[in-house]
Amino acid sequence: MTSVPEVEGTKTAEPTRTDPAREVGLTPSEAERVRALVGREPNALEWGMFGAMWSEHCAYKHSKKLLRSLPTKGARVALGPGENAGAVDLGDGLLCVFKIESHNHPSAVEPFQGAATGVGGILRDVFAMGARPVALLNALAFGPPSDPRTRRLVAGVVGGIGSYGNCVGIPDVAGHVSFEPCFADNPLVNAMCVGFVQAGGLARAATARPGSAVYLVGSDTGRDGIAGASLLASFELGAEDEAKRPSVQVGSPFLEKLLMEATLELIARDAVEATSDLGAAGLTCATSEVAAKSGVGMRIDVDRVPRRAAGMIPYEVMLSESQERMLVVARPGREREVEDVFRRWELHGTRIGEVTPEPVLEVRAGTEVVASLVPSWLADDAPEYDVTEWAKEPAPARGWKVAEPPATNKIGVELLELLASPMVASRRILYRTYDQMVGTDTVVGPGGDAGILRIKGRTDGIAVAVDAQPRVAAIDPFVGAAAAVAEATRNLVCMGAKPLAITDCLNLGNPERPEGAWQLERTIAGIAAASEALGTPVVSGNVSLYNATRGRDPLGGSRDPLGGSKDIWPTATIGAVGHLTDVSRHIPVTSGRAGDIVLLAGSAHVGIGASAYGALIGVHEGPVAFDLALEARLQRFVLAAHERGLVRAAHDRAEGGLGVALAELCLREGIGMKVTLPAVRGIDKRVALFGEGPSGVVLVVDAAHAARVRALADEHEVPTWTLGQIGGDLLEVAPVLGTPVAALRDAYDHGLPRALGREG
Amino acid sequence: MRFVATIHVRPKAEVRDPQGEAILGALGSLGLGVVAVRTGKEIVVTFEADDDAAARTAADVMGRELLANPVIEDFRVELATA
Amino acid sequence: MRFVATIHVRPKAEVRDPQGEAILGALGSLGLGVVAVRTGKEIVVTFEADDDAAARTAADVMGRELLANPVIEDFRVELATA
Amino acid sequence: MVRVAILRFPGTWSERDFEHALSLVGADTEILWHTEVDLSGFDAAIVPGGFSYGDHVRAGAIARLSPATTELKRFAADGGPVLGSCNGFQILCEAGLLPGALIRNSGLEYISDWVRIRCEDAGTPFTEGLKDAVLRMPIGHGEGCFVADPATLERIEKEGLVLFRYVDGRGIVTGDANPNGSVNNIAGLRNEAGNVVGLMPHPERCAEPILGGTDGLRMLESLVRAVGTMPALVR
Ligand SMILES: Nc1ncnc2c1ncn2[C@@H]1O[C@H](COP(=O)(O)OP(=O)(O)O)[C@@H](O)[C@H]1O
Ligand SMILES: [Mg+2]
Repeated sequence: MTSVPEVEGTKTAEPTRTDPAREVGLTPSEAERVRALVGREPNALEWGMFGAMWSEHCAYKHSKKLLRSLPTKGARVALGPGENAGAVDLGDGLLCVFKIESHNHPSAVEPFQGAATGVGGILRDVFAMGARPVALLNALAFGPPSDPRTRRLVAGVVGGIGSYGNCVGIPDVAGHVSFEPCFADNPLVNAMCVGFVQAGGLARAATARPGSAVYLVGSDTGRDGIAGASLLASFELGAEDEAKRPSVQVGSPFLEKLLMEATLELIARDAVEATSDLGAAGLTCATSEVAAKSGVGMRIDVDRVPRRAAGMIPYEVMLSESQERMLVVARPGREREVEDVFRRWELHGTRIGEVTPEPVLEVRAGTEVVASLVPSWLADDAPEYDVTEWAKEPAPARGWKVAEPPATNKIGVELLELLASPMVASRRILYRTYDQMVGTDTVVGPGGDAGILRIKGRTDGIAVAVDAQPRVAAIDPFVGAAAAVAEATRNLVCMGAKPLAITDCLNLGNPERPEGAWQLERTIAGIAAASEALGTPVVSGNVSLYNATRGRDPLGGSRDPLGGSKDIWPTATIGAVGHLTDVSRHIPVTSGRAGDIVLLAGSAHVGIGASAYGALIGVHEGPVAFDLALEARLQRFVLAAHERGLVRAAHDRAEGGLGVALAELCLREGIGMKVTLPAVRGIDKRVALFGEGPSGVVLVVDAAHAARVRALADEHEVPTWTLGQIGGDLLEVAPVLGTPVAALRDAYDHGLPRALGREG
Repeated sequence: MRFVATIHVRPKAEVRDPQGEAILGALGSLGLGVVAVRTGKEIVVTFEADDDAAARTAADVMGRELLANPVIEDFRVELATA
Repeated sequence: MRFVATIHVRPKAEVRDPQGEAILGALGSLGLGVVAVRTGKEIVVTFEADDDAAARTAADVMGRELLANPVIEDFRVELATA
Repeated sequence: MVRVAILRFPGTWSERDFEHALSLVGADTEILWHTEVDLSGFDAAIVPGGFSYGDHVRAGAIARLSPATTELKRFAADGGPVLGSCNGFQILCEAGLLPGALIRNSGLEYISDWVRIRCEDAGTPFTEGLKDAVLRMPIGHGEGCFVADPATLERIEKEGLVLFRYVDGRGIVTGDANPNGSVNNIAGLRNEAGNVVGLMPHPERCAEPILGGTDGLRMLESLVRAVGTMPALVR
């Protein structure tokens, strides 16, 4: 599928002689560090390679130090952070490989392609390890849905995700969407991929040996995205967006599918000794990382790289971020076989060089050496900044309140408003455009608390979920991040799955500012605390910094000092993977049966300060708090109850509080219930109904089991409240409301299409 | 007056065109000596405008605001009276 | 000789054009007096042929065999030397 | 044992799903790469779903030019049972094995959902005993809107080539039951001889209770039964 280069395209200028280091994005002290390592003045290409590899996106300069504090070990962890993706052991030799990745800035510039190529990138991370992708998830955040820009972004991002995943044929099984003013200019697009591989078939980047042939396979290399992701994701979006626009990359999911099949076949045949995808910083990153991790060198000839444009210089070839490419190191003597597999899958694979014993990455253009650097300088020696040195908690006046709750509204009307609000309403119009069933492993798709996948030929299965809590994190990044970990894992528990491990995507503002540094530190601390408490180590992740609006209030007013601030709310997106020993025995997505008992387990201490209801009535304030020990006991209790077959249905209390959780239970099968609110001293009935707080699970149990369930909760030191009974066609919360399930349905189903202006 | 604008939308020269790549491969199998393929869209819009100048302005607005994605595409307008 | 054929593919008049309908709706909201929209594709093929006649035949084959589906589409070839 | 060939074009993605589903009815399957398709010795051929050649040009258009399609036409002309689902249906239409064409969904979006279809004819190897049955099946497509020129449509209807129509829960053809704007709610067709069948829904995605339904299994069971009783000449 190669073409004679037809276009010239826009030439990307190499850095000039005046100040090459600055032009590639390095600070003066970083430039000094480069010169000290290299021991001479690097040439323009070498500066470019350092600029890309030492960018925030590739080098994690501001986060690496803190990330070391995350718990990454556990009995079930097969592979922690450091490779393309992490893995947990499901037993009997099967590993589950997963990772999350952000594509925020590319999606802000070009929503469809930005989101599509984000999916492409995370798929490659998983299949580069030899794992066959079985599921995709995504977490998105946008501005207010009434804003025409948001509508364009939603259409583009969702369209791009769907077009890519559908074409490659990987089902989307779960996700998360936030709508908050702070994301209006800077949407979040986080994509997660989950795959399976037999333990013996795991491929690594760290296993290249001297003498082996190095192949580049997949798309031809073009001028698209020269140092695009590496630089674009490493600074704030600003006036220079326009200038950066030529760097938009267009994905080809069709080519990705062929590349995936070919890569998996090569790894299954054991014909390759190392693989890596080409993502940010393209060939520079793939060659230097494989060489550095393997402790070897590499000699490559850029003249052998198939091009899509005429007249490309080595700088462009080494830094192009053209999509759908992989670096493959063949086992000695297997080169013919590797080439045959490429050919059979109708792919263009070219031998571009070989692995060398001395640790030098030598880039040639024909016979001329155009760059010669030690791989670890590029891959490992970027500076690490300790953001805690300048981190500063902002002044505490971060809450705001516009009005007291308007007491005139009927609570029933408020419940419908909340159900129809973009924060709560059904996301079906979005996920309906993603294939959910291809692969025939989807037992529960989007719409449940978590997605569930069976594993053909085995009785066990996995549950997957992805969550974020930006509104809580805006008040307290530690609690927000911990709450996201808790929510993602609690969602697994609500399907009867035992949480095994998590992957995290940190979406934050500028770490060079004191508040941004503080948010980064607190966010990572929150993830660390929660993953420790809940026994779910971090096996992979991604950091996206410099997410900020252009410094104006997206709503045009000054009412909301948080939404109007420059940085986005600090948002940790957490992807969680759990295990079901018998996938057919998951907790089903059902309303329960007439006569079943409805219980609340965990905590009834809720507030509206950081809730969806609060957002509706103009309140956003602290304090927020979290009892992680209670959360851990709650999760263990629900799993214990399920193990004993005592749980008919379960649903976690999330956005919209208990009222929405109960309504959503009714909506599953269109059955009503009659309940009362838990009596907690000092909590008003509106707060009890709509307030939010961690550690709440609504359980539906057979009346005959209710006493045993409560006893089991007592054993686990988990408080429970008996709320009432399933039955009828009203959601009756005595004495405050009685709403027909049909009315709940209308609000919940049509809320989002109406908010996005797609329905009248 | 009634006008017909044909608005031709093409990916910018430096932007990759996966559809063109796929067609190139397919036409290759027909053995027709094909060396390069680029694909585009054309949108034929029939509309009312006061005069030629107004029609051209309107067609440009359509291209810019809706039909072409300025980040990755260029467009060109062909205008005729209906 | 090297030729460039632009092959224009349009849905037949009696076939629905959902994309055109959607654009009509969207352009309506721009208030530009739009009354009808049809969408088509254009494929620009660079290829080698011995002479003009051979080039025209080749371009017709491309249109007929791949680029247009005669059940729902018509096509038209514009030919030029490169 | 019934031997079923499953064709794989570049970009096909339901081939392994069909392989698994057919194993549940005891069929022996082989996945064949499109340049290496020889259907002699097979009892039936499946053209699965996916995005062959990325759906570029039109869904199924480039696959039509593959050697596999030539062999498929030969097999079909000899009376061999052929089932095309989703992209497979699109390929069969592009190849002229079934009439009409499939264009972009009227809502322009890809749709992944469950639909109901009513079977109108039991005279194909894939629908024995299913006449008037209402089947619940998943769909997953962006270009499933069936169209045909008026003369062709009239012929399709008159000759009873409509095999499946989108219907509501009561088995009635309604606008709301039609997910993609297909003319006359057409979800699937057969050819005149009845051995070639195409449909947009995915029978292989509903062949086990754990996936939410088993109506697809009924079509695959029909195939196994039908092949067992087919004249030896065809087999
Ligand atoms: N927030 C995080 N938590 C844990 N691990 C992380 C985090 N961010 C990145 N990592 C790990 O660091 C490594 C490099 O990440 P990244 O550069 O995003 O991978 P890639 O180059 O494959 O895109 C990966 O192993 C990733 O899992
Ligand atoms: Mg990677």
